[in-house]
Amino acid sequence: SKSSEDIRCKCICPPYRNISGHIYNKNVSQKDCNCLHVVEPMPVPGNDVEAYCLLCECKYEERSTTTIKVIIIIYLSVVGALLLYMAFLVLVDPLIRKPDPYTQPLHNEEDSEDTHSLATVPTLAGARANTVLERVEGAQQRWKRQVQEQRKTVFDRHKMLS
Amino acid sequence: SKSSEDIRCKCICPPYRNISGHIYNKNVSQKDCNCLHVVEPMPVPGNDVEAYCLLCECKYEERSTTTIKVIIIIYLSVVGALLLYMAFLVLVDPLIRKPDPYTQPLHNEEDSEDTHSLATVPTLAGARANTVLERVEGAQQRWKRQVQEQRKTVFDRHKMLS
Amino acid sequence: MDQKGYRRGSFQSATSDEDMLEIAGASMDFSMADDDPPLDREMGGFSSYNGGGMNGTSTMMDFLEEPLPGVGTYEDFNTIDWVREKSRDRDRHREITNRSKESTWALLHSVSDAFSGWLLMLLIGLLAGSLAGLIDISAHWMTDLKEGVCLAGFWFNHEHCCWKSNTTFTDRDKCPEWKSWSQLILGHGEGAFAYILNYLMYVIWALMFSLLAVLLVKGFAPYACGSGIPEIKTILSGFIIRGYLGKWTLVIKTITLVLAVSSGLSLGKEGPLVHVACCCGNILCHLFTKYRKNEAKRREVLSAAAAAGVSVAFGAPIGGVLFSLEEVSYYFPLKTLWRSFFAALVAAFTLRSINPFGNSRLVLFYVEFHMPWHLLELVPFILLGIFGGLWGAFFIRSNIAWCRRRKTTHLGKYPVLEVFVVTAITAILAFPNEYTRMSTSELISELFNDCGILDSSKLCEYVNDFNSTKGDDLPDRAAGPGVYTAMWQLALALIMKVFITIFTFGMKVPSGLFIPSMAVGAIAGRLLGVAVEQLAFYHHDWPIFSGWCSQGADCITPGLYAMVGAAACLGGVTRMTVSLVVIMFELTGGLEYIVPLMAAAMTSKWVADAIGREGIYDAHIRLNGYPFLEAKEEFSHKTRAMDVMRPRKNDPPLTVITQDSMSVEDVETIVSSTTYSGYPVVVSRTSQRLVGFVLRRDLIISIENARKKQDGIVSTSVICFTDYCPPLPPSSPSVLKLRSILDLSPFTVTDETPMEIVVDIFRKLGLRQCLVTHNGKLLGIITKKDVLKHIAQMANQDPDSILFN
Amino acid sequence: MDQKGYRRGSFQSATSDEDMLEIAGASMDFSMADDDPPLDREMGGFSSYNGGGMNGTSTMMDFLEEPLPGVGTYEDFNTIDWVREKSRDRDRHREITNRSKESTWALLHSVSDAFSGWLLMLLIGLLAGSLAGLIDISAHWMTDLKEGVCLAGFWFNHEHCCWKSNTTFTDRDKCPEWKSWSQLILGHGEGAFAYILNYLMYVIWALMFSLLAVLLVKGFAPYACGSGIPEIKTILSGFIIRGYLGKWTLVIKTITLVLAVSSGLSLGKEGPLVHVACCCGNILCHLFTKYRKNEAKRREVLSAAAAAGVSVAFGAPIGGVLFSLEEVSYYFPLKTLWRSFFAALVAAFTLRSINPFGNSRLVLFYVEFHMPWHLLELVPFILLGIFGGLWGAFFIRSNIAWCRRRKTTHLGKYPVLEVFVVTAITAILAFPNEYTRMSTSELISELFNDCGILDSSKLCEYVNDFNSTKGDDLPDRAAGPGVYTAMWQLALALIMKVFITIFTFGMKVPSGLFIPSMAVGAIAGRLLGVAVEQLAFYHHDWPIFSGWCSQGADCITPGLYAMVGAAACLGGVTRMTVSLVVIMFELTGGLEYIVPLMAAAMTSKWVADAIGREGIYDAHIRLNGYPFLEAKEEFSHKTRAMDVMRPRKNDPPLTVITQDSMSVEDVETIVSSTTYSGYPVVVSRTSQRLVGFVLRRDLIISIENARKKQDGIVSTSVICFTDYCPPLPPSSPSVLKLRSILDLSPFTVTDETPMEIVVDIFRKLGLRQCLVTHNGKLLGIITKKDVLKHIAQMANQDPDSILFN
Repeated sequence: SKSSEDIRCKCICPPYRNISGHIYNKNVSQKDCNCLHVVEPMPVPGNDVEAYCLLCECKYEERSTTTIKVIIIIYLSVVGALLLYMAFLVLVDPLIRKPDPYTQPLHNEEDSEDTHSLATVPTLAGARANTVLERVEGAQQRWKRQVQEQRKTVFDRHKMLS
Repeated sequence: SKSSEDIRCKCICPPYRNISGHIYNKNVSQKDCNCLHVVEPMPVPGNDVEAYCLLCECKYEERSTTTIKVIIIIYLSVVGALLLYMAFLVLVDPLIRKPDPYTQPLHNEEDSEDTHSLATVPTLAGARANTVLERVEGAQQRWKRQVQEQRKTVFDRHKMLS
Repeated sequence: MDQKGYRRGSFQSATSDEDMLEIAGASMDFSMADDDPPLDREMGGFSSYNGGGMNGTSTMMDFLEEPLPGVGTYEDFNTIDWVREKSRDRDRHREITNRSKESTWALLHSVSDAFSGWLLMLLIGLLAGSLAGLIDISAHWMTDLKEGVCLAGFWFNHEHCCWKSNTTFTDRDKCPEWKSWSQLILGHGEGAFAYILNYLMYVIWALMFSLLAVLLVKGFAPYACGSGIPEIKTILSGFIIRGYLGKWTLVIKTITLVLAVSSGLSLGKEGPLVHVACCCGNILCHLFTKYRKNEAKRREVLSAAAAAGVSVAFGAPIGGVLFSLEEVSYYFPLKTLWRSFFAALVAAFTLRSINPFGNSRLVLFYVEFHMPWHLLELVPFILLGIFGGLWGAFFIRSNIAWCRRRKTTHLGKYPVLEVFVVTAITAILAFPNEYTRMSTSELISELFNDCGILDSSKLCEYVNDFNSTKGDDLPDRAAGPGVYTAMWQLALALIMKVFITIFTFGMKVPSGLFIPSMAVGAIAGRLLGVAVEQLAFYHHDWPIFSGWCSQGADCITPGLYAMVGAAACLGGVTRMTVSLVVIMFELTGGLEYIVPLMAAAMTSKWVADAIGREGIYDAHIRLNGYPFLEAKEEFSHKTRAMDVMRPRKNDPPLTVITQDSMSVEDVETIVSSTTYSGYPVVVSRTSQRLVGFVLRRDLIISIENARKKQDGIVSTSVICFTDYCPPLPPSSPSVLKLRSILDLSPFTVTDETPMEIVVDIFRKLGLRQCLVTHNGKLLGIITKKDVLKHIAQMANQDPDSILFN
Repeated sequence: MDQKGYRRGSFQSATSDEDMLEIAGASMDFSMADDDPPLDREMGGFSSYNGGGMNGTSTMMDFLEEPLPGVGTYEDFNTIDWVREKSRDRDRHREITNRSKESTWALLHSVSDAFSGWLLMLLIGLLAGSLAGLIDISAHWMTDLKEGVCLAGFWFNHEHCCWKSNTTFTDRDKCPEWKSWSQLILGHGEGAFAYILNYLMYVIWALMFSLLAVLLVKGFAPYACGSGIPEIKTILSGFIIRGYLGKWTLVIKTITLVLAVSSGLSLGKEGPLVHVACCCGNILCHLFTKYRKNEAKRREVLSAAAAAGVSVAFGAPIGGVLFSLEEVSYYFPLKTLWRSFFAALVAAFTLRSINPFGNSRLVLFYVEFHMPWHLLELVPFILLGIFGGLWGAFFIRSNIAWCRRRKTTHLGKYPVLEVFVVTAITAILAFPNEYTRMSTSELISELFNDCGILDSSKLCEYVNDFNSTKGDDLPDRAAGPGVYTAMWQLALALIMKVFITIFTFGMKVPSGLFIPSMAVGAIAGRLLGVAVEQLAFYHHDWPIFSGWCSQGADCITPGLYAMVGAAACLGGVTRMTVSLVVIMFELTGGLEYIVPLMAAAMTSKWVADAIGREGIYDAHIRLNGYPFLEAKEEFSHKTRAMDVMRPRKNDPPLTVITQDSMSVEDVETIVSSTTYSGYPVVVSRTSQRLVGFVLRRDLIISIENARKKQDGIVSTSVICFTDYCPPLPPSSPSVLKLRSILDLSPFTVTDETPMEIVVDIFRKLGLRQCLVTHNGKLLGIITKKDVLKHIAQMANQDPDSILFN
């Protein structure tokens, strides 16, 4: 697919005598990317070819449509997932969850997973979470707390980043 | 003089068909330094000119003969002066001078003219040198002593730079 | 701490990637099963960050001296102790070296340890380069989305959409596959209604993007907002901000950066890219024990990551390394120089292989021209330098004033609304003017570009004289009507950019400053360049032009003026010097423009420094009160240590602990009645002779632990910091030996030491505190915060602005 | 000290340029005529270098506290105290700033003071660039002089001689104006006899040049020999070698460098150029009070000058700055970075305007090719890296062994004979082989060059196929007989260069190492490159070549291999990393070769480091026992300050001075019975509580001065270092107050401090000594020499090799 769609040789030829400017676009390899190969049909007679070609500018370009497609799709799906999760947190989560019992302030500890601050996982203290769900739950709780703390620092107290 | 002697445009053309290689050298400005202007007479007929010129390589070069001349002459005269002075020190100086009374070792102090070590100008100590000759004499003595010291450090004791 | 590893493996492993890795790291600790759940519980109360570092080495070290978990770690918003971290790393290194002689496995471990730094750099380069490619491609696409959509595949931007189609010479931007919104909705793209519709769509998309960005930032990672460079500078100087370089920050910053750039706000992606690269560095550090567990080593990695970030932002690996060295880093050993260079190169090559712009260049505004310049042109270049300096100083002042207002008044309460309003204003003002409508990078690219005969842009609408067929080598020409229109539009764009950027930088979306600064400078430079060009064209007989700019010669390159202007403005704002010139050199690839660039950058820096000493990043650091000890500024006041140390003259005496006469209860009283982060230990209160220094955190942990685990430790037990504790009567409770947590080599200075030397010591050694003595007696203490406050006071600033330790 | 200025003006002004300047500088001291000839006489006994520094500020300061001349200066072969120098400069700066508010003149002075650094950099750049031009042109001319002479003007070298004449394609080196010696003497240049005559003339000229060089060095400036980089590294780290950067050294080094290079010895001009540039910097420092009188500031200038030196040596301004930063400099504040860059640029532009090679390039072996390389080629590149590392390690070992032999045995007694013999051998071996006959720079240039169709060199004698007229884009071709001959000759040249360089580097002529190292690498690289090329040509069907190196493709560039090899060997010898890559990058001007260069440089450094830790410069520093504290190596042994400090366990106790109980006589006894350069001052001998530190030199000068000038100071007078001296009975002689010379802020560490921290402190703060305390009591002292000896001991080296303080 690369040879057919992802390379081009583009020659821009300005107006010359009575010939108007023209852009030529062709699927040729880098080696053949020059005026003589790309400009077809040649609008000038044989002895003028050189002068005309001197004015033209040919540029060889390559791209990868697959990379572009994949990147855009990844990006959009991440944004979509984040939006869904946000919607979940805002709309659904408060409904299925009891009121939040953790109100004490605590430090931001997302960065350090070494930090197993007990305060962040109070429901699990001393015991071990057995199901995957509970673990995810715990992690989510901890993370939400950290974000809350960050939000307080940045948006409410304006202690940082302002 | 610059335009006549200090610029050149040199085109090297390799063997082409039955024409042997040739070097062209011409006095033209940078703008005109190309095969068409420099290669004269053109050894090939009109429609082969382009192919022939493609093989040639033209290089524009500039120099300053005055700079070269001045630098070489300066350099040679400095070397000459040093040689003369060395000859003077080796041959003439010991004859016109009494034996050297200063034998105590001392530090190298050429670098610091702030250093007016009395030991280096013992004949002048306390008094002031009045004639230019004496001043030069004093400076020369000091310098000789420093060189001696350096020579001892580097060549005899091999304390440094070895 | 073994049970910590165990616990982690047992019930928390699934929560994150790093936890997964922790298991692997901790598994070798299982051999020593000293499982004690109650301690676990207690320890959890402290942020035991890095406690594992002691853990890793302790298994190799004397078991009896094994430090407690939590000892030797830091709390959030605190400064690390470089000396301690570095010597801890050296201990670790020593252990590995010693053990490498014992077994083949240990030797392998030591080799892998030595190469882990390089591997880490490789990974950082790959990740940073990939993310930069993702950001470039997505931002390009989303920017074009504001104007239309590609029918051949929605994922193509305008240029890629028209990749294959044969466009005409006059309308080279149009192609059948690309549909503007009006074409898509109305079926045609002409007329007032279509224009209004496009206008509306442009504003709506811009608002949508920016709102989405600010909501994501607010909802998931508040730390992802802003440029990030001031905070990274502070972090690299030893400050701890947990979560600032975490996973969520990385994800959200990457995502929202694209949104913010695409929304057409007056901001760039360069600063945030540095933050993104540092996040990559920090996250990848978790893979390697050596870096995960040592704050100092980790900062070396972050320095290199910052270099990789600039490298991909500007396609300038050497410039990136120098930027990291000059602007960002604090502790930059030469080993890091080499590694940074490697990381920067890998990142640049990764980005090149992704090829985001389709032309093998890493930045949109890469230029390659080799027109000579004349010495007389230095006059306009220096004028541009002065403009850049003035703009830089003006920008810094106004932006800081606005940010202070946002920080202190009710304005800061409505971040989302603020973003909405600013975006709306920007979008509404930007659309009518084609130079503000296009993305700022494209604008810069167009301004840098030297007009060839083939350029279709309005800026290149000169009165052509097609008789000469000399190809690229065009003489200076008279400006056509297009150029004059472009000049007006550029002037308007300049005014708009100048003002809107002040309000944009500091909003709660990721926002870099390089691109808007460069745009302002490039516009000013291009305006001046065209003016000089036309002056030279119409007045080539003036004496100043004769000789070098005769008729028909191509002597003025307006693109070069734009480049010089961009460098000047960037220099005025950031006060970069060498790195700026090197970045611009790498952008143009020609040594011949170094002199103009240097002249402009130097003038700009001098002018801006004359008005206000600080660059924008330092100004923001001061605004936020981060504990950053500027390494570039010399402290030049004649104060002495005694003027700065605590306690001051009328304060109560320094709180000290004696080495062998205080009971657990006494110490606990001291700890609970004060908030100091450490206490000097003296021989006795009367002699005040210094023995060492003990950190509050270590003290609390050790006492609590001893009360739990050690028999006979009660409130009346004597705490003994000496090697051999004095024999006590048998009836008394047993002695608590705490020598292991005592720092026996605290830094001391005499009270007569000039503060300039003290500042130097703090800076170069990275101290947290320093004790002050007089004739061998302990007098007081100077902490980093004291030093910063003192510097602020001496500079006639509010010392209370320093908020953190 | 005023009379010193006066005296200087009166009878010594005519002796040197600097003296002339001194008058101008000293004239403002005339206002305070405190003329005392006897003091003058006494003071002369001490090297009062830099005493003027105190002088300059003292007139502005408190008259009573005016320091004595000589106080605060250093002796030859001693280390400076960075802390003291820097705080002295800050004092000076403070004074100027304060005074600038008083009058317009003072304001002007302050502005000129601020800009003097930049002016100095400009002057250094201009001077270094000019000298480099002089050296390039003269060396080129003299090299050609060995073969013949130009009749059109004896000052033309071969190339310039044939500048105008029309040469033929086949014999493009011959022109009628240029006569070889045989042509000149015999009238014809063909035949065996002509060859022998040319051979003889070649050897005679070579011997003449090298003898002249060694005689000039020995006669006028012995310090001008060698490379100079080890000594400059040491000087920049704070060592003082008087005269090493003086006028005579500059003149003689410049002159003899040309001679040495022209004599065809296996040495280069790059290292000595750095020395020359540093001499320029040092001499120009005398023009500015700020730099003349402060050793620390002066070293900042020298760092920049070193950058300028490398910049002109390789035409690489950025590389020069990085070289100075990475390899040479010790204390490199960021301000210096910017200034170094400026100096390097000015130097490069000066050299370019001189245009020594007639092609606007700064070095002969500048190349510009943009052939792509394939990933698989990394294998040979890494092989070259391994070769470079092995060669580097081998060279360092053998050269150091040889230099040690020269230093310690009778061999060193005959430096002139040594030069004579080595030159004779080199010349006799070099002439028959055309690749050793040409100058090494030209050889490198030819090896780096990619063969075009027009090249006439034997290396480019491929079997041509003139059917394809594609211009420069030649496919890989079969090697012709010329290439095979060239390969043999190159192999012989390689062997000769490898061995002769070992004996050449370290002789008593200026000798750089860069060019021979690069030559060795370039030859090896070219050999490998041609081998791979022919392999690929004949076996293009092998699987490893298929796909990227099909028949008729131009896939292997032997010139690139030569470049990579040169980088590898240079890296192996000097252990440069980033600066090496950047220098090579600037030499080629293409980012695409950074990866091969980095791969080779990295491999080479790793391989060489595995064999021997030190680079050639560090090895020479250690050989000579200079007091250089390596900033790059981490000290990683677990010793403590108490293990290093003096006095050791069984030594007599530390010599101390008490603050207010010792008489002049006591102190004089202590001073004369010991040789320490300083003494700690304590409260009392029993308490051993530290008050301060006093330098021996200051103490001697002050006591002598007081005895002369102060009434009532006799041998029994009590010396008092306190602020308020205790009242004495009226009968006793008056008290000598010496608080002004007491350093009240000596650096202290506790005895338990790990040595790694102590080393760090010495390194980062530039200390000369540090006191050791235990619980507030003075225990001992650690000097820089102690630290160096300890490091040597820990590395299993002879601690007595450290010779200097």
